[in-house]
Amino acid sequence: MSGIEATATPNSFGEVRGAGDLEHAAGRLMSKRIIVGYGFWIFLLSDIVMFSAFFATYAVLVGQTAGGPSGRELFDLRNTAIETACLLLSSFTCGIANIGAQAHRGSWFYGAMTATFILGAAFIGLEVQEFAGLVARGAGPTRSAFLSAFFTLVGCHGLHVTAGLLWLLTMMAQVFAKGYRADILRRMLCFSLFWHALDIIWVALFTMVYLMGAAS
Amino acid sequence: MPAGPDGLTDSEGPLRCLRSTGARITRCAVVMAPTVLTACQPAVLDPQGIVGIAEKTILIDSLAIMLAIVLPTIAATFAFVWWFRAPNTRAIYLPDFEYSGRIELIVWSIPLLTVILLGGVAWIGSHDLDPAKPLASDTPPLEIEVVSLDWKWLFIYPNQRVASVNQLVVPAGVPLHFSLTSASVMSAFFVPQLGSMIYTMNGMRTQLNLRADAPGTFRGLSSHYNGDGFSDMHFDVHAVSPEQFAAWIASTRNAGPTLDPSSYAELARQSVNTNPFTFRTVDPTLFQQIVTQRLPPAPGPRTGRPHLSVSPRTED
Amino acid sequence: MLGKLSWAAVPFDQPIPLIAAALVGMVIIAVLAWVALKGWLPYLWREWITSVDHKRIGIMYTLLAMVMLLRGFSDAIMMRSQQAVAFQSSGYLPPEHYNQIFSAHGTLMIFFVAMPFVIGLMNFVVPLQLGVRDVAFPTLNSVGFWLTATGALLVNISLVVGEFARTGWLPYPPLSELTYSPGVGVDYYLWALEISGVGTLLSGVNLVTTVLKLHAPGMTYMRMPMFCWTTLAANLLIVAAFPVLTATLAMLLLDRYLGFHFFTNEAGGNVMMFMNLIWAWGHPEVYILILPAFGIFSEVISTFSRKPLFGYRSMVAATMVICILSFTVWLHHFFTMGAGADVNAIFGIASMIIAVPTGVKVFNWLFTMYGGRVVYSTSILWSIGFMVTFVIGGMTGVLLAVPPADFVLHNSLFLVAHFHNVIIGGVLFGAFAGYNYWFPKAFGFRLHEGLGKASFWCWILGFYLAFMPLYVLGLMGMTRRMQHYDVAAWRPWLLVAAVGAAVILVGIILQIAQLAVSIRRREALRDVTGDPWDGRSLEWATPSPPPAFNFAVLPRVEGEEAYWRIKQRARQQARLGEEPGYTEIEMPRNSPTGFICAFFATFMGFALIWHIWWMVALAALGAYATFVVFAWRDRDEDIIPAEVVARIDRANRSARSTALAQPEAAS
Amino acid sequence: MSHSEHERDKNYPDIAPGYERPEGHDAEEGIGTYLTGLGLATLLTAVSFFIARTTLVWQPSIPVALAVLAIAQMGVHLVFFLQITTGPDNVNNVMALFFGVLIVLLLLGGSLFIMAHLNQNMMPMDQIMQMQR
Ligand code: HEA
Ligand code: HEA
Ligand code: CUA
Ligand SMILES: [Cu+2]
Repeated sequence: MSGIEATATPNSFGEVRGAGDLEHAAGRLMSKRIIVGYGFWIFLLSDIVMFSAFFATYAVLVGQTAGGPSGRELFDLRNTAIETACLLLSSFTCGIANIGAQAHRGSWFYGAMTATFILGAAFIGLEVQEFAGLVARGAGPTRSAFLSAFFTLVGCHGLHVTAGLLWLLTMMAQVFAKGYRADILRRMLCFSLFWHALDIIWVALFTMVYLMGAAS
Repeated sequence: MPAGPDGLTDSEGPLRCLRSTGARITRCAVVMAPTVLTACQPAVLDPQGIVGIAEKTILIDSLAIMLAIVLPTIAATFAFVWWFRAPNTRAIYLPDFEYSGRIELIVWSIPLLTVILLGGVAWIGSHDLDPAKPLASDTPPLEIEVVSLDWKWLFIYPNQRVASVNQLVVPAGVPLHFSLTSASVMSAFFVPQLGSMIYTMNGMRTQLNLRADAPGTFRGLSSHYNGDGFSDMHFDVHAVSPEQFAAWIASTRNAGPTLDPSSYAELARQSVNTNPFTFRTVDPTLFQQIVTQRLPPAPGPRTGRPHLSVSPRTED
Repeated sequence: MLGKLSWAAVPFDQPIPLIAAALVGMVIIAVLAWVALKGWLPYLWREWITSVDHKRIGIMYTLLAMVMLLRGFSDAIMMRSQQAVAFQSSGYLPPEHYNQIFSAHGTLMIFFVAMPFVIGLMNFVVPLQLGVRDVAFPTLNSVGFWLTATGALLVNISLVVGEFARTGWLPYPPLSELTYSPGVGVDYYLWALEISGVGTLLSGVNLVTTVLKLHAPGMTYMRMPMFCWTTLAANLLIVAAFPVLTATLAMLLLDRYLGFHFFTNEAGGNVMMFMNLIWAWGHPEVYILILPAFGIFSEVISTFSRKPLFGYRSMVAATMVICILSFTVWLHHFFTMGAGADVNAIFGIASMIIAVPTGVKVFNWLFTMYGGRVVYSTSILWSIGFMVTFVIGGMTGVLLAVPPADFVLHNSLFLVAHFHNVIIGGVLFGAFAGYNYWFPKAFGFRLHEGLGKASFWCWILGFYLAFMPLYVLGLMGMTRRMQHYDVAAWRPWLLVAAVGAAVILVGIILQIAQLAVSIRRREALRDVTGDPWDGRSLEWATPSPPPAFNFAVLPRVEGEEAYWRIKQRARQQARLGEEPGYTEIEMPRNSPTGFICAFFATFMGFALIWHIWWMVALAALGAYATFVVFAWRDRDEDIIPAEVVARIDRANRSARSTALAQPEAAS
Repeated sequence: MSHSEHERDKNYPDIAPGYERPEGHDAEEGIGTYLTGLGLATLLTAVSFFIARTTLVWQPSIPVALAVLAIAQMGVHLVFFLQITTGPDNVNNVMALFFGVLIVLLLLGGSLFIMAHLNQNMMPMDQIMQMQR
């Protein structure tokens, strides 16, 4: 019955909208970076909610050792400290890599990414070693509810880090093959968000699992 | 009381289903013929104990409170829809009526006030009728330990040292204190006419306080789905006079098998449609052993575990 | 080589499911063959399977939901007929079969009917209402859809290969643990939901981002149509709740596959933690379903009352309050576990508080009709049916939220009646209202009104017949999930309920007839202007069906009810606005990523269920490779030339000006 | 390419999380923020590990102290690594974060509250005695 009286004037958000938008992302009033970054941010929040379910379970089951060893007997804080150092440093280098990428600086990007990979891999190595040691001592995840919860919580974080490493390599290969294309830089932004989030989760983890476990 | 634990053995073959049905019908008819009306019409709205009565009152009151606002809402819906139908030109037309502060306020406060009232009821009710709260009474409560098994109920009278399966005999007018646990999966103990249900879980002990006000037979059941034998996991509660209860205890002590860890292990195996029977004596620590899992949880289905592609049928 | 899989897994001894499955399989093969013979496969592949267009994906979601509805309904019919005959007899379905049926019914209905239906509608409508060209992440959207389809497929495979869970729609341990459920049924359930859960999460992320970040110029938050708000709330809930489900089911999986002890009876496992976590997801889940339905009713009631929505701000506030509160009430599903009076009372009262914002919504719909001109279309019949029915279901919900009342009603048929009352009377009626309302937008012709109304009346009658008896039965102490019973007093009510289900079946048949007749008479029912209902929000500013790019030029929004304003101005000036200057438009390219991912996911799920480890590894590798290939592509947009845009838009403009010239004809 | 995106981003009311507006500073300056963050995080971590093992502080307060330190450290990460600020361009990011934190708190708090009560109500007698030992 009537028409789209939809605007002959170009779409404008306030007065400032570059003409470039019309060609590139017609219909998007935010830049793609903001949209992608925000979407990934929401995904991260959901991931953190998932971790909180594992944390809650751990907190509930921490006393259920079923006659097996408790955290106090099992945890080696030196190992945890080294792991923490690795992850914290890698978070830093990941930030550098992101800056390097956004500024198109190859040396920074590749250097920092490599450092991040090494630190991340070291973290995983230490964790695997710790797990193997526990299993060898008969304190594997099937020993008690407490150990099930422990292995799952820590292992889930470890799986995330592993996935992150895989992503990291893919990222480097992409930059290498395709250069600093806008969509690749957006992915890089997401990757760094992911990596930082893993570090934040680790903070909760080493505090609640290891430090409180060893202190109590 | 007929069959002992050995009577539980599963029969094989496709006929079994038929046979058990037939047996059940016969049993029903025999046991319940005199009390068909009370026993076979379990009803939350026909409570026979103080807990159930209080709960029914709360239920009805809450419903009344809500109906007071829900019924007018429904009526208004019909009225508005009818009066403001498009062809009705006598109705006012307010094409821009989209806000009214006054109406907004009313709209938020009516349900709010209702909920405050109802919330009060809920708060007081939850505390008064907490299943774990002992009933006020001069008579000391009768202790009963309840174990849900696959798929039958075991009732232990720890102070009387007897036990019964799929049949609960209690003195009327005496508070009953139940301690409940499960030998295997989760179930729920529920006698609709007496009130509150409560879950039973392995390794845990829940508590329930009930009272049958007058003699009668009430139907009890598992109100939480617990596997293939679920539908048959019901029992009768016989509330009798204290004298009759004493007599029942005495007669029970004279007959039937004994309940100890080995006969318990037999009992813990899966079976459906177990006829009610009693145990002459009971290991007094049995319940405690089950709760603390010193007696291992029931084994579940037996054939070829655990690498089956299809869970075995109950009959197997 | 094939893990646990062998011929023994196929239930040759159970003819009913096998014949049913064989029939379904034959139909599928026949359809496929027909499609192939007609040479439509390339079209299907190009235009649908690889499509990343939110409208196409929305339609596919809805289609999936409707197909699964039929499956869920056949389960429902079996349950109703079983209970009708199983008085003092074991009926025609043995327990191990009956138990699978109600588990499958609940699972399918919630996860593969209600969820895809509302997600499909949100996907289809929200970008149109926001005045934009697509969702935030079109390819992800397609991945999400196809993973959901994978889940549905796995559940249906379980019919023929192996078994489905016999543990209820939420597999409470320890019954669902390996000891008590050694078969693959629970594994089917778990993997189907893990996989489709990822899909749901993706679409949640997508829609949240879309609503918060993508708008036509001037479409501020407080100008968004109500449906966008409820979409936002529902998807925030998805994002916040589904990870909990994923984690909980993962723990059960670890217990079953690797011998962990989260919820076992042994080694300190705690079954109560499962109940706690699953309901921490489960309660928000029911609001994920109902909130979009609320949004649909807001749109429908306002459109057909010829009035703006009453109390828009209150409605927004109520929506967001429900969104937050839904995370504070989950314990009301296990009042009878014995947490103690304080805990029960706190969560009971929190549950009741949700009645306040919900009540506000009901009253605001009432006042939307007040002073309106209510047109009795099929959609508004569903809405009115909803208002009356849902209020009853909500009331019984609040009754269950009173702990002492729940102590005698929990797990009874009263509860079953409650949730069918809110789900059918709320979610399903909402989905049907939305289906009738937006169908012309999606396909370019309206649905037949007469058959639609007939179907509505059967449904509402059938619903009351089928479920009001369950309230009575609940009060008579009948619990849910009974395969047989021997209480004579229950029987008459169960017979009435069975009749009710049959009446619903008539409603369903009429609904299918409605669709068939409408397709046959599509020319008579054609919607030429794109605005068949005299709508108020921007989706009605597009042609029906909308072109791939939705809007030739993004509309400029100057207030609430964006399209209504534009239309009013056109009516006053008796002409459309100036023709805009058309430019070329870039649209995201189609991509098979979603389909291929789902392909691998299906194999992975199946292999995991049957412990075929090499296939798991292969499928995982395949999925990863798919992602890398996707990430590697260089062109992700197609260009639609300005002339095409102009042609499409001019056609629609001319239809609209004709309609404008003869004002009465259109509606 | 990305520079033009930088330029354009200035004009939007929002900003991507984890992204710093390039205004004025070049890459080297961006590192400053990260360095500060690294320093603070290292400090907080060190204190956490120290407190966990020391006998200098009142023992029962240790978990509380650890929790506070962890929260502080998460804040540091959010501000210096993830570039979350209270600026108007961050409103959407912060709102989403708040929503997430709220849910996490409800879930954790609710679960612990519920489970504590359940466990306490259902403990078999001898475990209660075990606890008291
Ligand atoms: C979305 C959720 C949903 C829906 C819609 C339904 C719909 C129905 N349900 Fe369902 N039900 C559940 C969710 C749902 N149910 C859940 C979660 C359980 C618990 C399971 C458990 O115990 O674990 C349950 C359990 C349950 C029971 C078990 C009760 C018991 O425990 O003893 C019964 C018994 O009869 C039942 C009956 C029905 C009936 C008759 C319908 C009917 O209303 C069916 C209606 C038919 C349809 C919805 C399909 C029709 C529509 C179409 C086919 C579309 C037509 C096509 C076009 C429009 C083109 N349900
Ligand atoms: C779409 C789905 C949906 C919706 C919207 C609701 C809405 C509500 N539900 Fe329901 N519920 C389910 C789906 C749903 N539920 C399912 C599937 C189950 C069972 C799962 C299972 O066990 O398998 C369940 C179970 C369930 C239980 C558990 C019972 C038990 O297991 O023993 C409880 C208890 O509190 C409950 C309460 C409520 C409440 C208070 C609301 C409220 O949101 C209702 C609010 C609405 C109104 C009140 C009506 C309108 C308001 C007014 C007109 C204002 C005035 C009214 C008053 C002030 C009272 N629900
Ligand atoms: Cu009545 Cu058995
Ligand atoms: Cu709920």
